[in-house]
Amino acid sequence: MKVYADNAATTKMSRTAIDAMLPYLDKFYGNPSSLYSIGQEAAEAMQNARETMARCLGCEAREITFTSGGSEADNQAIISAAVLGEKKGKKHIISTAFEHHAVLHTLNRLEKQGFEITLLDVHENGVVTPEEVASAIRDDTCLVTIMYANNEIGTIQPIAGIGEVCKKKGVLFHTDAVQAAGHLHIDVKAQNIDMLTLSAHKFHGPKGIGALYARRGIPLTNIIEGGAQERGKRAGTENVASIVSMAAAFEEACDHIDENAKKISALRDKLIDGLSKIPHSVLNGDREQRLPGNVNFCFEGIEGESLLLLLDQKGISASSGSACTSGSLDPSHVLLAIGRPHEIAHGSLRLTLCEWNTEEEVDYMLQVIPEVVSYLRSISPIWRDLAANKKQFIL
Amino acid sequence: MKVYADNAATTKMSRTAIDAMLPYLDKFYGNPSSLYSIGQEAAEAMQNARETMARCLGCEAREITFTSGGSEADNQAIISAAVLGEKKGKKHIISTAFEHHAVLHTLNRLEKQGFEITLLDVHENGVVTPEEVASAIRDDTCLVTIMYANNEIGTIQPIAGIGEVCKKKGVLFHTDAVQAAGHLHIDVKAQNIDMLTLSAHKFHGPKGIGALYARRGIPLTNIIEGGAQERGKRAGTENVASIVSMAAAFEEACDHIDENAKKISALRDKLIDGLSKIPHSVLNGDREQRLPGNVNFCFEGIEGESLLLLLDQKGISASSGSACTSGSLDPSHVLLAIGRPHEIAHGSLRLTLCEWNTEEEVDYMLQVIPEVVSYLRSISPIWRDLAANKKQFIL
Amino acid sequence: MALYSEKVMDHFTNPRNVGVIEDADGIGEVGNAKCGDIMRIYLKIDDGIVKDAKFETFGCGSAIASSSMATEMIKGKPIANALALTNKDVVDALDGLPAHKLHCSVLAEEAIKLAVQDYYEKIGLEYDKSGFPDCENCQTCKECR
Amino acid sequence: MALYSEKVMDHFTNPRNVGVIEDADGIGEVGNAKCGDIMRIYLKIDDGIVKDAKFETFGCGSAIASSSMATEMIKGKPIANALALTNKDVVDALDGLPAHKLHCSVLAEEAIKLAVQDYYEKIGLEYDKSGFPDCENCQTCKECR
Ligand SMILES: Cc1ncc(COP(=O)(O)O)c(C=O)c1O
Ligand SMILES: Cc1ncc(COP(=O)(O)O)c(C=O)c1O
Repeated sequence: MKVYADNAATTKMSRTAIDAMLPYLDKFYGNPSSLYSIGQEAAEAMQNARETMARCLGCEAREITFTSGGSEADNQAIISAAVLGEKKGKKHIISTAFEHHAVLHTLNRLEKQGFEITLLDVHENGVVTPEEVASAIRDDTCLVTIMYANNEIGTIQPIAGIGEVCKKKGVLFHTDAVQAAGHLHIDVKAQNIDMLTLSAHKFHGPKGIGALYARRGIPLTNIIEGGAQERGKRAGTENVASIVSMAAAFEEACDHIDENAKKISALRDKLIDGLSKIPHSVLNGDREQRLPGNVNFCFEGIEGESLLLLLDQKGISASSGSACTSGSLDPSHVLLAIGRPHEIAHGSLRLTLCEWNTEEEVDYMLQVIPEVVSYLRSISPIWRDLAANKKQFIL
Repeated sequence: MKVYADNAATTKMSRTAIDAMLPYLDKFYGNPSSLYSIGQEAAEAMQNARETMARCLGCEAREITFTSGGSEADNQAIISAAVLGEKKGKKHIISTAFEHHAVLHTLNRLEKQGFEITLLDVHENGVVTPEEVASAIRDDTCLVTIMYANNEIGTIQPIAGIGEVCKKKGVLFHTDAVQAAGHLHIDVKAQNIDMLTLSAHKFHGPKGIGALYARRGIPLTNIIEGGAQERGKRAGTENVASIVSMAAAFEEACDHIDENAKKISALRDKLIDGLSKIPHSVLNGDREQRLPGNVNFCFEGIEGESLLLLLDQKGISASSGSACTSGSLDPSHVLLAIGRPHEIAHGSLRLTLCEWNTEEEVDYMLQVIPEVVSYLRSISPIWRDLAANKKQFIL
Repeated sequence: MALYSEKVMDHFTNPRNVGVIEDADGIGEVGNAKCGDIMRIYLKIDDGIVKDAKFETFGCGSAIASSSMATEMIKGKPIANALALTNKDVVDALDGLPAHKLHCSVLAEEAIKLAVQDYYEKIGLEYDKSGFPDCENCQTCKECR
Repeated sequence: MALYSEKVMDHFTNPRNVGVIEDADGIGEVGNAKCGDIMRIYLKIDDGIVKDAKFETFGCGSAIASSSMATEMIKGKPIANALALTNKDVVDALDGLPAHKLHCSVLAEEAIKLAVQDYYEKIGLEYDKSGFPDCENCQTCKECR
């Protein structure tokens, strides 16, 4: 059996998204900045896509800027807020310790340029509170950037509460909603979100395309200079096919959000219940405030990569830590942030489901994973010492 | 008859490029940073694409960084050179007055940060000489950035000569080869090019994907911070489908470069000869040192937009100035750079051909364009004054 | 075509009143070649009525359409109506213009006013100059440079 | 799978010599759980010959494969050969490892050396310590933190 259980890393494109894309490859291939009909057709399609995105987010079309993905949008949002802050002498930014690297590395860069960064504790459950945000805000705070839902452990932040706090205190609020968009309800106005990042390939759209919502009146700073595309805020011939496809995928996801969440979270809960039976294991992240599709466990005494490789041999695609840090020897910064010790953090497994996963797949995973965990423990010197009482179990 | 004659703005994707893309949308959709098979399949496809690109450019695979297009690559090349220059106290950059805005606007930004920019004159023929570059180089010059071929008037620069001068003087040389790649032979080692920009949608590949070649040993500065993709130099989940498609398109273009050039330049020459018969008109840019597909004329007494709209009504897609500045009231900075007065620059027409254009299409354009020019002149107050000898003809 | 309304395209493609009035009573010209727009309007005036109006335009699609529409709107009307024509009236009649093309409608309004002014000057009429465009200090043309 | 060679995958999937030697003559352990790799090697030595070698590994695919390959390479060989085994030998025998996984082969080399050292200590042999890993000042493990 083949089971793709890494939908937080990327998703398979839906038929809807592919069908939306194809005509723009070789039929309506004009440059949307061109005057003639096939250029204007492309421009019109892009405008429709912008309106669709806006409708699903609860904002206006002109508040949407298309980017090459979530990372670019995160960079642009934060840089833009920093430029505004600097003008007003406000050089303090609040974020959390378990943001995506697109956020954390941008903040690192700003830190080198004299900004002060406060990373809020996310506690063992992986959730910050609006009160904590409120008490971290200072007179010189120019930005709060806190992710909507975490990509590794799936915990959902109290975004509306944080938005309200930021609004009251007059501080810009950006949220990286890459994992939330298409999966959780978003209404940027009701939630007082000033800027929001999303990426199409996390909701069955294409890779290499994303969007930045920025409330009207917030001037964006270019990451990419050049032509006058995207109201001069993002240069480069527009990726029309992917933009149209993203909008189609987003609309489809938003239209089925409740139905999908119900289905996926039932599978998730079965998976969590089953894996919880493995001794000396722990679910990472709050059980309730959690993305419908996210399952993340640590198993004591084993290491994640060998687990993934063995699961792959059984047809299961899963991850440990986040995809983009593979190749690194460091354990997940997210698991460290929720207080897992290094040796435990190394033994993590993330399974992320979508609406196309089935109960049979879950049953299969519940059969295979305990076997593989047992096998790896049987060859692990750590496990031998734990079992022989030479070392104390942590979990 | 429908004639698409704006291939410098963007091209229709080839069957080869589309066929290369499709499997990566819903079959090999894995995240290339993932360990499991479908992730590694994507990683392998990306590596093959990188090797293909490298082979066609005469460099090594690891010297290729994939970007979201030509604009991003231009920005990253220039910023990277500036960061290096600044470290050595070298803050002078040489370029030309008719570069693409992705280059010029990035240079503007650097100018605000204290860099000094020398823009070389491109003369009436639109060509700079290596000698002019040599004499502009100073001790504090950190970068020469000169486009391989101009996007509006199609003139080709003596890149190998400039590369040699830069190498001798120990100055980095970047070339924006967006219009050249796939159309002219490139060999970055033989031509002493340190950095080179290309964009897939100019050679029948997809929009929203490009590449930056940077010679081994030149450290790039991130434009987009985040994950460890592209050796840490360009964050964001890779656009695998577009990368694979770009490589297929580039290989196809490079394999047929001579054959295509021969065919296209014959059509171009016929078009130039025919349009030259329109009185009070002029070909912009050197007739010989010219992209195979580029035709660019100014017609005195008329304005470009109305010309384009009327041609569009006759089924001809063409441009005036460059696509990305439409919506602006300013005439083309390129035409001003080659010395055309404003009133003449406004009356420009760019026709850019590809290997799919036909002789019938050229004949059709040679029938329609003179008619439309005559009509617009007949309703033009400027033309009336010129014809009545109340004003002097410039052309 | 999202760029222009159907009305604009109609007036651009089939412009009304193109041409010259050889014995015009008033001629108004605005814009300059540097900006890429010149509009010249010819009026035939009789008994306080605009009997005929024609135009010549060097410019973009919306400049041609604005000239066409504006001349249509004043033909057969009293001079007062011609003077009262605003660029907004022209834009509305064209079902809108893109934001960066609004200046074309301003040119049409001003060319008409200048043509009337030229008529007043020719017949030696006393009139209040304040109601007419001050081309020396024209913002529209200055912005272009 | 581009990540690992077929050899690596073979030794990872079907590791040779997994397990414990209850009455081992020498045991060597390197790495630490913080780094995500612990390798423990058990040797049975008789008459200067490595009669048997077994391992337990907590670690990634290449750590397991390196342990498997390294134990295969020293089994039945004189101690001198076991001591002469370099991480490069292991990498070559595995048809290569990704650059960021080379440290796994170093762990294998060092675990074997430590197991031999343990044997020397147990039998009270005088030996030159310079040929053995200095775990106190080990770079590999320091880099990890
Ligand atoms: C010479 C030149 N440089 C850069 C670009 C920008 O490339 P892209 O649109 O892929 O960002 C273009 C075309 O748009 C171009 O013609
Ligand atoms: C939370 C989060 N933010 C940002 C990103 C970056 O998005 P992209 O890969 O589209 O650049 C990702 C995923 O890769 C993510 O999960």
